[in-house]
Amino acid sequence: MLRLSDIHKSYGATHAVRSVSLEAAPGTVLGLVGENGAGKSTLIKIVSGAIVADGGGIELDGQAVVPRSTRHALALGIASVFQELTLVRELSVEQNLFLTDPPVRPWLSIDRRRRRSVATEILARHDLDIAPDARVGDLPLGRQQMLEIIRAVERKPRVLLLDEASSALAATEVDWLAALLTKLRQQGSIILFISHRWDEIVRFCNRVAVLRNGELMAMAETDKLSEAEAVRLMTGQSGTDEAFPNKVAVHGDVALSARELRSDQLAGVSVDLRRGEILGLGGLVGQGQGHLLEAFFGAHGLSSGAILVGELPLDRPTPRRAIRAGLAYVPQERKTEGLLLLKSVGQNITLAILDRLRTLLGVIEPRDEADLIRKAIARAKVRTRGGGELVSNLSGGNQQKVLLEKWLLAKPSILLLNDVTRGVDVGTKRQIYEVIASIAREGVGVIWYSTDARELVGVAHRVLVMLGGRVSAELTGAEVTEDRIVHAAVMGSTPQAEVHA
Amino acid sequence: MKLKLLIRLALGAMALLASTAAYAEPYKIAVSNSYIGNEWRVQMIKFMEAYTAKNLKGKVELTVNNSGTDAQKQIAVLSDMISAGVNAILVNPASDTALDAVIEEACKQNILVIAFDQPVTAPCAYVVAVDFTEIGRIHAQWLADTLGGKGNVVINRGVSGFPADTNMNAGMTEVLAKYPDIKVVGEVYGKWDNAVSQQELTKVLTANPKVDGILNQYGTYGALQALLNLNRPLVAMSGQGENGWRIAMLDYKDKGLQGVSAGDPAVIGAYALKIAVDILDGKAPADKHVAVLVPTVTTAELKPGTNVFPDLSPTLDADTDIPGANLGLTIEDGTGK
Amino acid sequence: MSAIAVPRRLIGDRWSAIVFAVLLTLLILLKGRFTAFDLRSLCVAALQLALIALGQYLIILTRGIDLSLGPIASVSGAVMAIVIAGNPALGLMLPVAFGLCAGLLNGVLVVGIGLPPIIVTLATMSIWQGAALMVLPDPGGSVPSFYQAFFIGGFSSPYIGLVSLLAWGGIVSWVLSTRFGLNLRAIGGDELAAEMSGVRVRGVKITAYTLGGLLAAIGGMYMAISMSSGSPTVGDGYILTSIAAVVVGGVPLVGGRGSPLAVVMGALILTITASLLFFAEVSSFYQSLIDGCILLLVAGSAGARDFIRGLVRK
Amino acid sequence: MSLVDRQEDVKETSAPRRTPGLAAALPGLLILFSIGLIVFAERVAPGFASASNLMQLLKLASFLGLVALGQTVVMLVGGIDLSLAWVLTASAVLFTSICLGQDANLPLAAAAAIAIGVLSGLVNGFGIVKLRIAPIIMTLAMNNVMLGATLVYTGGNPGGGISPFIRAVATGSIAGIPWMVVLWAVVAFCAIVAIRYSRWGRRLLAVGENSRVSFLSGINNDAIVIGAYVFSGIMASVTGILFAAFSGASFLGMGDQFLLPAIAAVVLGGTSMFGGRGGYGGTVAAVFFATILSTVLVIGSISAGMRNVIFGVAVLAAVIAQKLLARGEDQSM
Repeated sequence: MLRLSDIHKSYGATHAVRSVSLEAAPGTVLGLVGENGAGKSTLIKIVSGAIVADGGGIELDGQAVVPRSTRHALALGIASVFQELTLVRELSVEQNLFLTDPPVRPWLSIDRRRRRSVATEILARHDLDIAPDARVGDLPLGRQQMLEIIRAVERKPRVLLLDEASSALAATEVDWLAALLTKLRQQGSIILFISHRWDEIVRFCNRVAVLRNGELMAMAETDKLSEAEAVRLMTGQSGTDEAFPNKVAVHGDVALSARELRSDQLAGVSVDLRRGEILGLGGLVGQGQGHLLEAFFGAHGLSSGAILVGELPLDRPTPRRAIRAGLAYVPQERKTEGLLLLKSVGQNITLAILDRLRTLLGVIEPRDEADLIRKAIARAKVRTRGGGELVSNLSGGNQQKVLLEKWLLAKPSILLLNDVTRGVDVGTKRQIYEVIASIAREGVGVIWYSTDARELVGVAHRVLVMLGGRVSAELTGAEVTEDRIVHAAVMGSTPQAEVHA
Repeated sequence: MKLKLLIRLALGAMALLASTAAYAEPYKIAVSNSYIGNEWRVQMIKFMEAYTAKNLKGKVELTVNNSGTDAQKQIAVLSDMISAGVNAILVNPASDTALDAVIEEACKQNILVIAFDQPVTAPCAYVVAVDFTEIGRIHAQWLADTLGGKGNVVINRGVSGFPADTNMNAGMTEVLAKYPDIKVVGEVYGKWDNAVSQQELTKVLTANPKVDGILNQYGTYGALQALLNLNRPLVAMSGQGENGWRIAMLDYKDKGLQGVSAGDPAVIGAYALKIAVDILDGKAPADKHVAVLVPTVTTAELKPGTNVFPDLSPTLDADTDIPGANLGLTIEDGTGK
Repeated sequence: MSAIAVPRRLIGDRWSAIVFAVLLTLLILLKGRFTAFDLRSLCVAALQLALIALGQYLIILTRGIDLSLGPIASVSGAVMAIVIAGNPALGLMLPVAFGLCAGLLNGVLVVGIGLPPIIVTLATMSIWQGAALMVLPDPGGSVPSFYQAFFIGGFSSPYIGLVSLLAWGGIVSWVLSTRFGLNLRAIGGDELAAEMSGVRVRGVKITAYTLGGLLAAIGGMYMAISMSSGSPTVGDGYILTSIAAVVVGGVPLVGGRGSPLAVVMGALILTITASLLFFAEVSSFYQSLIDGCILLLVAGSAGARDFIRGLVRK
Repeated sequence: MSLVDRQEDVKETSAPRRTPGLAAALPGLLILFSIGLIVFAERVAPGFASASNLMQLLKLASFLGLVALGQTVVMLVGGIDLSLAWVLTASAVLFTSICLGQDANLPLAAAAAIAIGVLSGLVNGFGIVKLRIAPIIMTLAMNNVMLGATLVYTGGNPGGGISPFIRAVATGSIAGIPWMVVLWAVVAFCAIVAIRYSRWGRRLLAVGENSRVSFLSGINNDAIVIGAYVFSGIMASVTGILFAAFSGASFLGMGDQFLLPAIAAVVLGGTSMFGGRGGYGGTVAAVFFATILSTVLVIGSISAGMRNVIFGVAVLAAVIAQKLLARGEDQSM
């Protein structure tokens, strides 16, 4: 039995968690839901030892425990998996699996042969098809996350914490996780699970706790809580699902076209994008979708192929040239590709448009810039103390808004989105859907890669499904359904009869 | 693979031929210098090359290597020289004791080793060097006499941790100890560099309004610049044989500058070379420590064109000979022009 | 679905070995032969640099840097030269203890207080430079020649030098093959991830600095042995060279990668260039020019290959 | 184009407030330390703290300050420049050899000297950016190349002379303030403003912090990094010219004394060696602090070894104090 009582944590004047009490019996998968900033992650981090609570107590099997660090928590039988992976990318799979307790020989050297055999056994037991000597950084994100999960499971914890641990998993990989959790539940583990995907909560959890503004709003059996009710509890407003905006039909000219793009990751991709169109990219994780977007933006080297922006060819593209041609690219990795974490919100927002700021002898006019930043923050409803605040102080969702606003300020005619709603709460997602829909209505062409098929169905006019570096299916109009996307992603094409129906 | 073997064989045969001829003339003499990044060392090497070209043509094959301030590297280079089978090694050592083992090894292989400029402690090596303590004594004695035995003095030392610095300083303090009215008000480390001397002396001068004399191991030109920049009176100074210092002694004579120039001459390398050839010819000097007299010049003794060169660079060492050595070199031999 | 990633071998250590082999071949071609005597002088000259560079390598693995290793070597050599003639046991133990303490001090300042390594070690560099001058104002002291014969071998016995060099490379390789070594790489790869995975980051990092100090001190002892005396400034030349040897060995300064043997190769490469310059009979004024060019060639060779490939592809 | 269409419910956000980072806290602290040292020195050597004396010290500091500006910029992009020692020397030597003591030759001589800095910076930048050579190796090698080139060019014997005009700039003063101090103040002001508030400064800091982010934001990383090394080369050349003028001649090795102090000043000034954080204000304060400290050590008649020890301890004390001051901030996030 895991029992949290009256947990408090505040940062300055902000109460991240206030007076939360909850308990979970062995064999429970407890889902924690709530918007970003609702306190889920803070709560999980307190249990995992990453941060220490200001007040309140944790009890595990009747014993009061105070995890002081992740390592201490592990010793107490609490293992955790976070959205930010804690694998060392430079090291191999087996090295990561046995980072702290490798098998050693009498003279203290690591016994590589035994490590290999045990690692192979573990990977096989968990049905994970990766080589034990593969470098973790070379694995697709989904595989890395699976590895992270089994590493935590292999520590045989009493309590397993999964914080957005499924965010990078593709559909088949989610099935894998479901099977794993079921097994753990049967073994009597206690699992705390955070996800933004309601369908996963329903599927994995037998109980669910709803948090809002750091407070526990409700605690219920999952099957007794409807989605609409959960959303109402999370947001404090009524409303269902992500409430996708209306799609408006498009008749624009071709804004962007690509012919036979080839590289080490792309096997001949041709795409046409019209003005005002939202073109979805789908498929399993790591089938070249991200590389395609990066290729348009000049961030992924092509061996052959041609790109036209409107009528003009984009030769030897670099991000600089691409931006001049009217493209904008919002990368997937917010913290390593999108934002400068040591810089302020304002400096991040204007980074891509430095050329267009009013300057005097190269020195940026401070008032002009501050005005621009203030407006952008207001428009995007970024929760911040101001443009001077460090962007790393913001919550994930607010960072995402800053990142999006940075590119919207560039007033692009073509917007490339790389899974921008990953790990983002429902409220922010809804805002993102609306703003993208509205700029598309203004004539901007959007290519939107998402790992969430339902999201593609909700936002895209047309969907290209990719497999193995090429487009395996194109779905338009009424064909855009979750089933078909998933089918094409796995099978490589849609059922013939239906395509021509 | 066969080609490589052939090349190797050919090169080996050449080396063998070369080594059979090793004991006859021309003598193969290798010079191992340590640091090369200052004017004095460069001039030293130029003098050696010029002396070879002028007086030892066809008699000596000279190779020069600069290994830097690192004694370890110099040990490696000396090993290479032994391995190359030279007849004599002239070494300006980076350390007086560090090279002993490799020098002993060279002696064992019948190679003549002469340490010049700085001494080494290996007993089998010849040493051709000035006595740095004596330079310090000459400077300090001159200053004490000039100041009439009383006044405030600043000492501009070299690089700490090097014997030349310790020895020159020992000579200076030994003499100054005899004059209780001379007070050392400051001690700086000019690192034997004009630019550093100027900076460090500027610091000590700003803190001491009354300074009557400056003893410089080196960097006297920089010391003078420090006084000029601060608009301070030109006090009595000592310095080495730098041309710039001697020019200044002439130029500022009327403004009351008094000075003495006495130091380690850059021709010392050429002198060591001369002695090396003498030994290889079978005319070894009686003592393994060849004393080198310190060329000393006061303002009255300056003669433009002989021991001071107003048209040439201030950084040159202005001594072209060592008392009693008769090397027959001119200042142009040291500039290489 | 097939197995996804291919094992990627690091070319770093192989590349530096190839470069060294090329330079060695060049030297042998220039010189016509390579005797036991040459082998001994190369190994002994590279030994001190290799030791300090190995210490530097452990620290660079954690994404740190240590500018104080050279001066630590100076102090330990000076202490050894002063003490060992009178008291052999103390003469061997005192420098070792000093190295451990000096390294620990760096570690505590960097990890315990959380100061940037470059500033901390810049400060301790100055402190140990000063301390060396206070212990031994001039080169001096003496190390009996027995130690030279025993630890690095005489001029006719090349193998002790070679064995010492390989042995220290081997010892550090062993250190890296332990759990400590794995954790060190993990920290260099991603400190936060390592911490969250349960690695004792602070302990491991402090240990790395301590071992770095120890290796530097042993390097200083070898210097004193090979010079039969101590010198207060002898380590200064290794402040930057030890970093250069690590980098030439193919280890990136951002941590996590490389192998100890590659570092030994780096030390050998930097040492052999002096011999190359001598045997190529390069005029003395051109020596530093060419020395710089060789360094560039060595360091740039891997990059140049990629760059030219890139040009050709375009 | 906005995330939300309705604007009325948006609360006005507070005015931008810069979080004072370490870089902001440190300069003040170093200046405070320096003032303490001056007060101490005045007690030991009365008259030390006079305006004219302090101006002389500032003049000395200005040369280090100028070189350290180049090093600051390079370290902001995550690099290091070890070649500045001999780039400085080579420039000084070339300058005097062309100038020959004539004002008429000044433009040509200055242009040639600065060309050295530009050229070496370009080569450094090219090697680092295109050939991916580690900066520490690239610039170390460049230092050797410059040393060799200077020796070959001069035959080890730098000659020529300083023209009266540039000599007046380096040694003269106006209204009791040395021209060098005026020059340094102007350069420092421009540099601080440029690094903090200009496009170039923003790009510099962006590349230094995360080159992937800056690349994806359309910044030409290669140009910025190469530019930083060129800038550092130019600063070394300019300092070489001025320092030769100050010394009245050029000497071999005159740049060596600046190398480690310049790096020390930059890191002590709070610029991260991994790039992306810091600025020139901290460097200026650190240069000032280091100059005062070394002067106090000189006038204190302390042995060479002890001077090194005290210098090291003082640097440690300064960074530890900075850390303690900054601790309060870290918790407020």
